[in-house]
Amino acid sequence: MIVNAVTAVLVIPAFAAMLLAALPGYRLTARINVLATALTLLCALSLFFGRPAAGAYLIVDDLNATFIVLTTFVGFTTSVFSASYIGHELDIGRLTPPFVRFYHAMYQVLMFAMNLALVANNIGLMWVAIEIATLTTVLMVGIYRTHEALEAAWKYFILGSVGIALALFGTILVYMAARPVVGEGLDAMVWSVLVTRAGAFDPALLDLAFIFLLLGYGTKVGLAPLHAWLPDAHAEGPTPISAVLSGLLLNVALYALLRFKMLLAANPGALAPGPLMVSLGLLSLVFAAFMLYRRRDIKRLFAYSSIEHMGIITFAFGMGGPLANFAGLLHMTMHSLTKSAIFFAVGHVAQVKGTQRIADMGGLTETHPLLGWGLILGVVAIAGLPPLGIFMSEFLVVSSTFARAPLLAIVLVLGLLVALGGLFLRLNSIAFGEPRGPAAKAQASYVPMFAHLFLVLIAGIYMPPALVAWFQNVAGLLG
Amino acid sequence: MSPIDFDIAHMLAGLLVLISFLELYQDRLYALLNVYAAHALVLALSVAWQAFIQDAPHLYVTAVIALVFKAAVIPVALHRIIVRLGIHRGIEKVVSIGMTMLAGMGLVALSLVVMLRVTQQAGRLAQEDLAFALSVVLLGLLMMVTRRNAVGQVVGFMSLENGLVLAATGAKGMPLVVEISVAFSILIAFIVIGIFLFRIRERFDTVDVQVMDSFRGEHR
Amino acid sequence: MVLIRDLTIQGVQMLLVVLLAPLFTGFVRKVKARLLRRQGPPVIQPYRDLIRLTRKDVVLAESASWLFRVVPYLVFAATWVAASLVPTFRTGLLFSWSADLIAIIALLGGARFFLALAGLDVGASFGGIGSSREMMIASLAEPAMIMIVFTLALIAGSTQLSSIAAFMSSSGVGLRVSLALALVALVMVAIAENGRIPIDNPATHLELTMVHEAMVLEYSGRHLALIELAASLKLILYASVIACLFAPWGIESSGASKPALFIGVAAYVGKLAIAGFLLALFETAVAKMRVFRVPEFLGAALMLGLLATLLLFVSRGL
Amino acid sequence: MTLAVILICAAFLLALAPFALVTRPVQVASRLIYGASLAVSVASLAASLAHLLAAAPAETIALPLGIPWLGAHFRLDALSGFFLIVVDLGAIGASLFALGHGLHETAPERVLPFYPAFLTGMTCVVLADDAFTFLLSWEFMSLTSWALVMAHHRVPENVRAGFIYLVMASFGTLCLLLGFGLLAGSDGHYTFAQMRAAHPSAAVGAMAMLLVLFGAGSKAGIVPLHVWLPLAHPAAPSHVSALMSGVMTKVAVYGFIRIVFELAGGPAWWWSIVVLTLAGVTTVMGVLYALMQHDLKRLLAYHTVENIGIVFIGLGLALAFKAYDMSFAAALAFTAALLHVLNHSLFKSLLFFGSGAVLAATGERDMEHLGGLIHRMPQTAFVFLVGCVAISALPPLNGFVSEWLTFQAILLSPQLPSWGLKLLVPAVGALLALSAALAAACFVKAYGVTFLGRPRTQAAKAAVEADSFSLAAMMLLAALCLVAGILPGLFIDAIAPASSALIGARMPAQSGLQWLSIIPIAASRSSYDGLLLFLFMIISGTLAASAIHRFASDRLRRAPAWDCGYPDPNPATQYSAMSFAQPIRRVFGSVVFQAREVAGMPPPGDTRPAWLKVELRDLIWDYLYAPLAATVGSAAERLNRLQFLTIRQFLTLVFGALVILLMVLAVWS
Repeated sequence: MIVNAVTAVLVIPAFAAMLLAALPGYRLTARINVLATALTLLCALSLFFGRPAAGAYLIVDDLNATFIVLTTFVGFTTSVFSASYIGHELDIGRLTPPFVRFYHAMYQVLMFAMNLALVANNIGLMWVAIEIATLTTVLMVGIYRTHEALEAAWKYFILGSVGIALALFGTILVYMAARPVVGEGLDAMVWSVLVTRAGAFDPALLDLAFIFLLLGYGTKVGLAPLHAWLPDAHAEGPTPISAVLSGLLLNVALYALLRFKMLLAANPGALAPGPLMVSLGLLSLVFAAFMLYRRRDIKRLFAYSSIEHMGIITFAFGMGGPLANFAGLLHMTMHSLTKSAIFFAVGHVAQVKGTQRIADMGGLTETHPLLGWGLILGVVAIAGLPPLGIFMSEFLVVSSTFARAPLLAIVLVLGLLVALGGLFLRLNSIAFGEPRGPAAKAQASYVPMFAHLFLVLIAGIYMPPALVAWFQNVAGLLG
Repeated sequence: MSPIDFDIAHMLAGLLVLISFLELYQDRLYALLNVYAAHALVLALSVAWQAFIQDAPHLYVTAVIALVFKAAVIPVALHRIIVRLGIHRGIEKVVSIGMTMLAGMGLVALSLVVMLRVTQQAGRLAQEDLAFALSVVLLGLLMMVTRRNAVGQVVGFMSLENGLVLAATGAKGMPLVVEISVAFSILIAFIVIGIFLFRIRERFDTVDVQVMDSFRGEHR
Repeated sequence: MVLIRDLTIQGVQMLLVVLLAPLFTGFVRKVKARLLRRQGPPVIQPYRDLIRLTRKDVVLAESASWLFRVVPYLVFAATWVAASLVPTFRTGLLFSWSADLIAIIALLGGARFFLALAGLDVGASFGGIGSSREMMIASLAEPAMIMIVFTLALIAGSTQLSSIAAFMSSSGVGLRVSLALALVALVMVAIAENGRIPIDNPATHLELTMVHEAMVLEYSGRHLALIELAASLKLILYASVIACLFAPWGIESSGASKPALFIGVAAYVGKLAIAGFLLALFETAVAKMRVFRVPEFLGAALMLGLLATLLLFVSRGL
Repeated sequence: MTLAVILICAAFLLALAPFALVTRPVQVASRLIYGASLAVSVASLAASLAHLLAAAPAETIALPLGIPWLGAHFRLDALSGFFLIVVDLGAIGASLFALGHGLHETAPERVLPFYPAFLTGMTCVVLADDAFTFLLSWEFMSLTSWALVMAHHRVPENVRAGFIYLVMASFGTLCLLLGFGLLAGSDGHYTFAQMRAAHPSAAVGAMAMLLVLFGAGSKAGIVPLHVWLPLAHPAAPSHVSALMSGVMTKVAVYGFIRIVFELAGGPAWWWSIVVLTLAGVTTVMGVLYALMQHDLKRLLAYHTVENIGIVFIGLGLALAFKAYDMSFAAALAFTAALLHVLNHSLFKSLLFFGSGAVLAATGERDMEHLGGLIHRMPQTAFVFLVGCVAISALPPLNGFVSEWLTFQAILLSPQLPSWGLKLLVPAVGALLALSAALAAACFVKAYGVTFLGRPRTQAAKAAVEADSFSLAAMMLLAALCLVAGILPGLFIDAIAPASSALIGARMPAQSGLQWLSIIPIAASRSSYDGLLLFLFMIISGTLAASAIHRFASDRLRRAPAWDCGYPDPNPATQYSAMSFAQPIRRVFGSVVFQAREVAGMPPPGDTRPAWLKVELRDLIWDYLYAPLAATVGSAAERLNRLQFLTIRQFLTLVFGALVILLMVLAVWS
């Protein structure tokens, strides 16, 4: 096999996973982990300059190149964060060295699986990759072995399995739809073939397939009412995993959905996937917005915020059209960066305060100014306030929607407002007020967090034309 | 395809649906496991028959997996777990069996309506296969949501998965079927191990609510 | 030349009002006393009072600030300026265009504002009572007054007193319901603004119902004299406003013949006499009301003013 | 070029923010930030004044920022020039004040970085020429001011205030966003130039107007969207309160004017009914709320609500006249509104500075704990008095001029053909007059209780005069109040280009008139000359004083207060803010606030003190916001149960979703 960039983004993590599984010690493995993700990122970046032709199994096109770069980038920064985070967990004895070894290996497996899901040209392969990613994260969520962690992992596992089953059924149905047109065998599962021939597929079968895929991958995306695993999995696992879950895995699942949406969009007779995605998106947004108000656990809070944002993104893609698709892509990117930054902050907060209970962490800006303001900046960004990037995408989503479907836009806007209220209500008791909890200095690296926030800030004000052209191109592809 | 081929395939698929109903009807764990073994057996037969009529030798692998793993190993393993962990032998249900059966009928009707409407272009075999597969999937899900008991739910999930394999084999020429069935077997193994190893006895829905509730979600 | 003549007339007007003001007050008191079958003080008693006050020392409370000492001059100046802008015997006074009716009301409001502050300055409890009640009364009287201005301005197409007076003396007015309502409202406002019965009793002291007197309780000597003079000026100002708006007869307009001016002055004095008599008559006929009935009284004035404005459209519509 | 200069100024301010974080010690940082802000604001003011007075044509600049394919558009025209002047004047005053006052700040590190950024935000709103840049700056302005409100975050009230503020600000932004969405159409014509050219249909225009009224109105503080304002404005440090109340609300007014008068197409007649009704209610409610306050800064904040109502009365009238093409009258009303914008920004900043000086000197915002400050802080007391006179709309200061012009515009209403407006406008006039009179009452209370009388607490007794920077800032504004009051013609003429651009007409040129008087329509109709009135009053006052001192006694004796013979040395026997407001509370409060007084009088012989408790209810909060919050709360509570389901129940949700979708597909034709 010729080693090119695409195979490299798969091989490096796979190899690193094996290596890390074998190596003991913490310092070295953490560095290898960072190194591997950095290498993967470099390979992914090289995809911008040249990419191999699509094969039967792997493909890189404009759509997934964006995702790959985003994934590897957040994967890299998270590994940097994870190095300091896990070190602290070892120090306080929440994790033991064997588990750290396991953790690092699994981290690389997860990166591998996500990259595989993104570059897969075969819908079956994509499905398998997402399943691997799910199982890996299940194991990582349960790594602390507390009752809560096991409960969360178990819930994630069961709901994820059912979701995976439904997605598989949808995949089979897509194959069935493709078979009469493309012919039996592998070709009928190759995405690049499918999308060119989709116009001739049986629309009714595609519709049915999409329903299963929507529910199946939607479970992974965390759309309400399929979201149940998400808050607990985010809350009970190690924070780097929460960051990766929110920042990446949800995107990967959404990416899978988008691929299938493109199939439907290419078929004139098929049911427009828009309304389904729009309604699920809105439902998730509004539901999660209300759920923010009663949160007592800081990580669950932001997990629900992820559901909310996945709702917005799904909504945007459901609305379709160049403007909304652009907004959806932008929002997804910004959300990944911001949410992972928030989880970095949250991880440190939980470590310095020794708890995840919001009630026990008042006055953070007083005790840990840098951390506190970083968290505030993150929440400001995630709530869609300017001048950060999410503001721009929300601006585009809302304004482009209102001209087309005023009622939907009003629901959307109300959801956003309720969510903002919920987030800031909780933020107030974390960041402001009389300081509570320990005020010891945090041993943490703030670089990843502020790097993400800086990127988000820049994107909110200025976006490089190349990136814009890229996004516009992809938005056009999405139809 | 000769009519007799079709009829046999049809009959096997129908039988699978019927056994799904039987599973719904059970109220003892052992009986349920036995019925599930029958379910897997019929699936294995059906897959084998498909392998035969489609002339797709790799499907035999799937059939063998179904036969060995699902019809024998898993039910036995579950049996042992029940004994070892002293799980209550009855199956706690959320709604009565009668209601469940009625709902099941409705689901079968729904899947027939949906499938027969949408798969007019596909061959009749695929069409009916899919209709039955969907029924099995839905019945499996129904079982998962109406059984409080973990083992009951695992069985529900397994029969759901049987429906998927049925669909996959019914889709003529579909690659990866073997891989999928392997993957699912692993998944199920995980679940069983989960029940066994972590002693997550009743986490789906607990018998001793007070104890388990404290671990669920945010502490109330 | 014309400028000097106009300046002279303006000066005469200023002197006239300030000189007539105590006389008017004295006249009202006298009439009231006679109506009550008392002898009453002489008509010129207010002049004597003022002169005596100016000769006395000022006794200043220890807690009083500079504001307390400035206020009498401010109040007097504002009232005097307002009064000298109201056409009495002649319209089109030199400076009349510097303030229209709304500005005149605002000037009086300014005077009251400072007086109320002075009431609070010493930090005694009576001053506070006076100030707070005065501002409550003003808060209702001022809008009522503005509504009256609206009515007149809508009829005459101007808020300039001279223009309104000129219009009112022309033949085009006729009898209008709105005008009648406005007149009633204006009289009510005038009574309230000047602290006459039934709103306040200018002759009492040390009563729980007092308003104006309570505010100026701490004043003495020349300060008190100025305030008293300002109060008289305000009374004559309202009388003049009513006279020039609703009885604009005899006011000399732009021409400058001397006989016309004398006729104007004579007519003005005559109108003042009638107004003073009517005021005294009214005051002897009614009883003072409780302070918390005042809002109802003024609320009625406000309603009348608003009604007058709105009825204007109806009568125009006909 | 002017525009570029101003933008560079704004960028410079923004760039200042990081310096606040790195410069140590804090005193140096404070001087640096405020000094630089002052200098930059002066430069910006000079530029915008030059542009406005020269009646220069509009300038535009597009920067490659913001939405990529659109860019960030900025435009400087007469209207934005005028509002820039308002912003810069406020910024100059606040920066100068803060040079001294800022040293009292307990948490400077939470104020300094955000202060210049806040100024940048306001400047950019006024200059923005496309929807995205506008909203970005708008919300940036909200966000930075939110951070400033949260400066003293240890006070739980402030945190609550900040929360309500942020939610309301976002509500406003989202309304504006929807409005822009409508005006931009589905093709995303986000630049104002495109919107101007688009001529939206009547329905779109009306929807946009309503949305903007909510959006900008919530920021400006229109009742019933005002709730955040009296909470948030006082919570911030005083110079920031001044900026928020004096300037930021004006930026909101700018947003309303820009969108409704320029982008939303020709107004329909009923727009003005909506605006006027809300404005009239706002005016009176604002001042009534203020009367019930005894927190000095909150009282001032409620007065902002009132004054915004006055501005919107002017704007509503302008809309009415514009709808019937009575452009001359529209120009009058519009000018009145803009002039009031300027005037209010001047005296409201002045008053907030005064309250800040009092706060710094005594540590008290509660008037009931103050009193007698005129003795300890004579200069502050004097300038505060000027502000009080100005805001009470008394001649010859500036507040009167704009209210007078508004009255003149109201008096033109009979010429309107619409009967609804004919009847409504005089009623609004009555409300305006009522609010003016009540405002006077309120400021007698505020000034009298705070500065006059005897000190009620030790803190008030120990107060010291404000520092020279603070005093300089206040005196500057007081002088401006006087200048704007006696030479209003100059200001009216400066507004004229904005009026011509948006209304299509302007008021006649005033500066050439005899004695600098202003004549809105015709000399026979109405005229006002603040300068002459001012001189007249000075002359007659001096005349009276010199006459008396010349011919009569000028002796003076100090003695204890007489107080009808019952003087009480205890300062608690003075009239308090509560007792001062009692008559008015009796008149209006029973309806508006459902005020109840409960008194407890112990029987004779009982030595316990008597007590009086006043209960006021904020009906708008109780009937609008509290139920809303309760709804959100109960919805959250109900939905929250979904967090605690068992896995089986979650599976049921998935199953239900699947079945429902399948059924939908089954019945889909």
